[in-house]
Amino acid sequence: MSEASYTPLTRPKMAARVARDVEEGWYVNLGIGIPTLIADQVGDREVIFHSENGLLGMGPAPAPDKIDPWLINAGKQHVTLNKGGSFFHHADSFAMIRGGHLDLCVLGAFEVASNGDIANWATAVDDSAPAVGGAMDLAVGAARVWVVMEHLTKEGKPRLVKSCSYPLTALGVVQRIYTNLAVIDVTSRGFVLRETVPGLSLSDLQAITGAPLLVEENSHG
Amino acid sequence: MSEASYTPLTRPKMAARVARDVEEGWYVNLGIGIPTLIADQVGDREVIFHSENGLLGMGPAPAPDKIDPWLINAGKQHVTLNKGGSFFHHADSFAMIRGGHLDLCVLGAFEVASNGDIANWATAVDDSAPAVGGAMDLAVGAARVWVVMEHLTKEGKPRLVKSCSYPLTALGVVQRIYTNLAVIDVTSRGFVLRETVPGLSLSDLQAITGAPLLVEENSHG
Amino acid sequence: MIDKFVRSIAEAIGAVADGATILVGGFGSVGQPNALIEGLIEQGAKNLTVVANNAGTGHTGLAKLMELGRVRRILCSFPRSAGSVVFEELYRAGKIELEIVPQGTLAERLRAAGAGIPAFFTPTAVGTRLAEGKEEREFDGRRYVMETALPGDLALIEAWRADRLGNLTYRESGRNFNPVMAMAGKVAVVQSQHIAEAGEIDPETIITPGIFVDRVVHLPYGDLAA
Amino acid sequence: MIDKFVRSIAEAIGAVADGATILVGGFGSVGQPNALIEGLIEQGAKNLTVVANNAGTGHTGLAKLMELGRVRRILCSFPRSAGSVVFEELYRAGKIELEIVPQGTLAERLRAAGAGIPAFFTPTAVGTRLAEGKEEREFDGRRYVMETALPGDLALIEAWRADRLGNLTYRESGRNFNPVMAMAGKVAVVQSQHIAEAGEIDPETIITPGIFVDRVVHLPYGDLAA
Repeated sequence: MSEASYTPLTRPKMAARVARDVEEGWYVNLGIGIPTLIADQVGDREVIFHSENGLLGMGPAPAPDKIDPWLINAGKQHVTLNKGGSFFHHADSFAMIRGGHLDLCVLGAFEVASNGDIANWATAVDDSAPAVGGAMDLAVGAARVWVVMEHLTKEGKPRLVKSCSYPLTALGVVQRIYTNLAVIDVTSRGFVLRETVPGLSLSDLQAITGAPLLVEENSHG
Repeated sequence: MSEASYTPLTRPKMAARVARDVEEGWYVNLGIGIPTLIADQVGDREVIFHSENGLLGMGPAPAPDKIDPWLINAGKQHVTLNKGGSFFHHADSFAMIRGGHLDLCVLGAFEVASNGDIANWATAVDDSAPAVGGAMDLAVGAARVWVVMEHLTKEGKPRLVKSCSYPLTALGVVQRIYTNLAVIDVTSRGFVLRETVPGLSLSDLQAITGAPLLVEENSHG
Repeated sequence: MIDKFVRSIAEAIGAVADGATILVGGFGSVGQPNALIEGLIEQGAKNLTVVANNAGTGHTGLAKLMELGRVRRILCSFPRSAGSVVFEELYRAGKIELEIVPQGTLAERLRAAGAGIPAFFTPTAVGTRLAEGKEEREFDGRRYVMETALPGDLALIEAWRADRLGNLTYRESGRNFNPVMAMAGKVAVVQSQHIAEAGEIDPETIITPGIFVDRVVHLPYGDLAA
Repeated sequence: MIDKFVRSIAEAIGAVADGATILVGGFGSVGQPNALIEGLIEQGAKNLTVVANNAGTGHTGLAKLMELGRVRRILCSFPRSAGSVVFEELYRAGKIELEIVPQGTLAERLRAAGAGIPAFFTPTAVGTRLAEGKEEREFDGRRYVMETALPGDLALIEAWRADRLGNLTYRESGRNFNPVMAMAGKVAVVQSQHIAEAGEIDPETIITPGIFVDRVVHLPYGDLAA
């Protein structure tokens, strides 16, 4: 049971792992942080990226000499628009989100509970002026909500928990979690382990996970 | 007390009388029937006409050889679009209406009560499938709701009444009534007569009006 | 590569279950997806609920669908108009249910369905018989009724121009209910007069972004204005 | 002839009462009506409520308005961001009230105000501390909170192009909150980069029809992209 026996995924590799499960034709919103990296990893599949500030068909960052100051994403980064993209206002943009038109939203999180609750906006109960942005709308609106995050906090505490300790973003919405160590589905029975990095045993993973990990019979563990 | 002593206004003259009170710069929706005639009577004043099927800046009917089949108004008549006009969808169109952005809506009516109630959509309580269209939205939404109608029904009954007998369109919304005989304001004290056609006395008008007509001291009777 | 174009009306309509709710764009004869309505007639689903501003005229299109006994219920703002003979006969005979919805409330209920809003309050119809049985409530001393979202299983849309991603523009008063119905339909299918390459429609001018659209059939039955 | 163009920022801002609610367009630095915010600073109204997605950065624009002690309360989705130093200091000192509103709820509350909808239900924020004290209700077994319309006395809008009738277009992600704020403001004033003759903007592509706009000032401070 040595930590050296397995290698946690890097952030780009985590993004690549999520990207593998993104299907052609999906409309996808990517949160700030690791989720943003997914866009570059979908390869030849045509995936339409949505940015809540009014873009569909968001493309990669422009070359430094091609920056268009009017074209930013929700993370305030300069982006491009792919052919067939469109612009719309905030109410229409969140109609897409809240109305269930996005096939997928990938969010970062501080914690996810085994009932699918997510906490990803306020870092503490007494945080006086946290910035929620579109996180709560995205979490309740998309057809699929996936979370990508480190398996543990910097202090070594589990982020997959029985019940969130941080202020909640939404109740029971997360369907899948990608960490640097594993892929876990959130089911009506709780966390179900789908895969781990090579060399990491279920018991080792369970030891650093704050809620039971189930394994289904036909799981690719 | 002879009917021959005054001349009721014709329908075009009624429309012209209403048009006199329409101010430049107003956004105006005109109902079907007499109200439609008002558009041609505003003269040089720039008035923006709204049609609830998604037009602002509606212009007059086209010449027969200039008909554009895609351009109709809410009465399904072929129209034109003035310079500076715009197209929008039904939800945006009724946002303009319900949101109070129209300065004026002129409607036809079966009856108007002295408390401002209007009945203009269903001709009888037992009318099984009346067509409401946008009448109820217009009646509650516009900043000013004026009614233009004949003073009497074809059967000679008053259309200005104490309480509507036809199914209501909206409660307490009408601010002014233009008939073929008079102009009447609807106030918190009831109907206030503003003017009549020449030769028509207050008592003659009162005799064919279903609710008391008040006259203010500085009224131009 | 995403390609929402299909080759036939039948393919556009796809499978429609009996009892489905169908949203039909158009106002008067403008912006009506006539070919798709014909496709729905061909497809055969019955016991339908239809949402449309008008209840059909003559004996074609919506009127034909009704005449064939396939429509159990219709929601519209303006059922009776010149030529709505089929509807009126069925209605008098008790063979079709009618829900009259004020036009603005109809548009807003459709948008609400598309925007994930289950219910909202409106001043429209307060105190009238169209508000009977509806929850009423005061805000700032004014009366409002609660109206609920009106989603559809299938939306039939007529567009002026479409690309393979399902981005749409409309023409003049042909826009009407089409954009909100495209939002409100679980599946939205489009007949488009013209087609464009992806990127050919200025992204500032797209009225219905492709996210709301599932299938598009190109039906160049003529630029009526040309 | 209607002419909504005015010659100065001061004329555009007009009279603003103390205690007014000001809607400020923009998302990040894009589509922000910076010159109009400066005009509001000059104008002098105080005790203001500001509705904006962000709470200002640095010491200019919104941040300057706040630093001058003119803002009693701010409603926004993302108060804390890189450079929101003025807001954070005022907030810590208890000198400004904050209402955090989820971004989609903010947009919808503004649209509702513009559309005559006093309240609506949304699934956003259910079960979170942003729903505390709000009415909750189930529709079809799902939980929703009621949110109310958010109207403004004055909306400050940045547009790309405007004509004398107040018809507007925006540029790319500069559209953001501007159209719904133009709807929601009792008075909507616009700073526009470019001007057009009436009829020059294709009527199919007007995003904010002039009915929502009161005054426009032409501020060709440069096409940032050129």
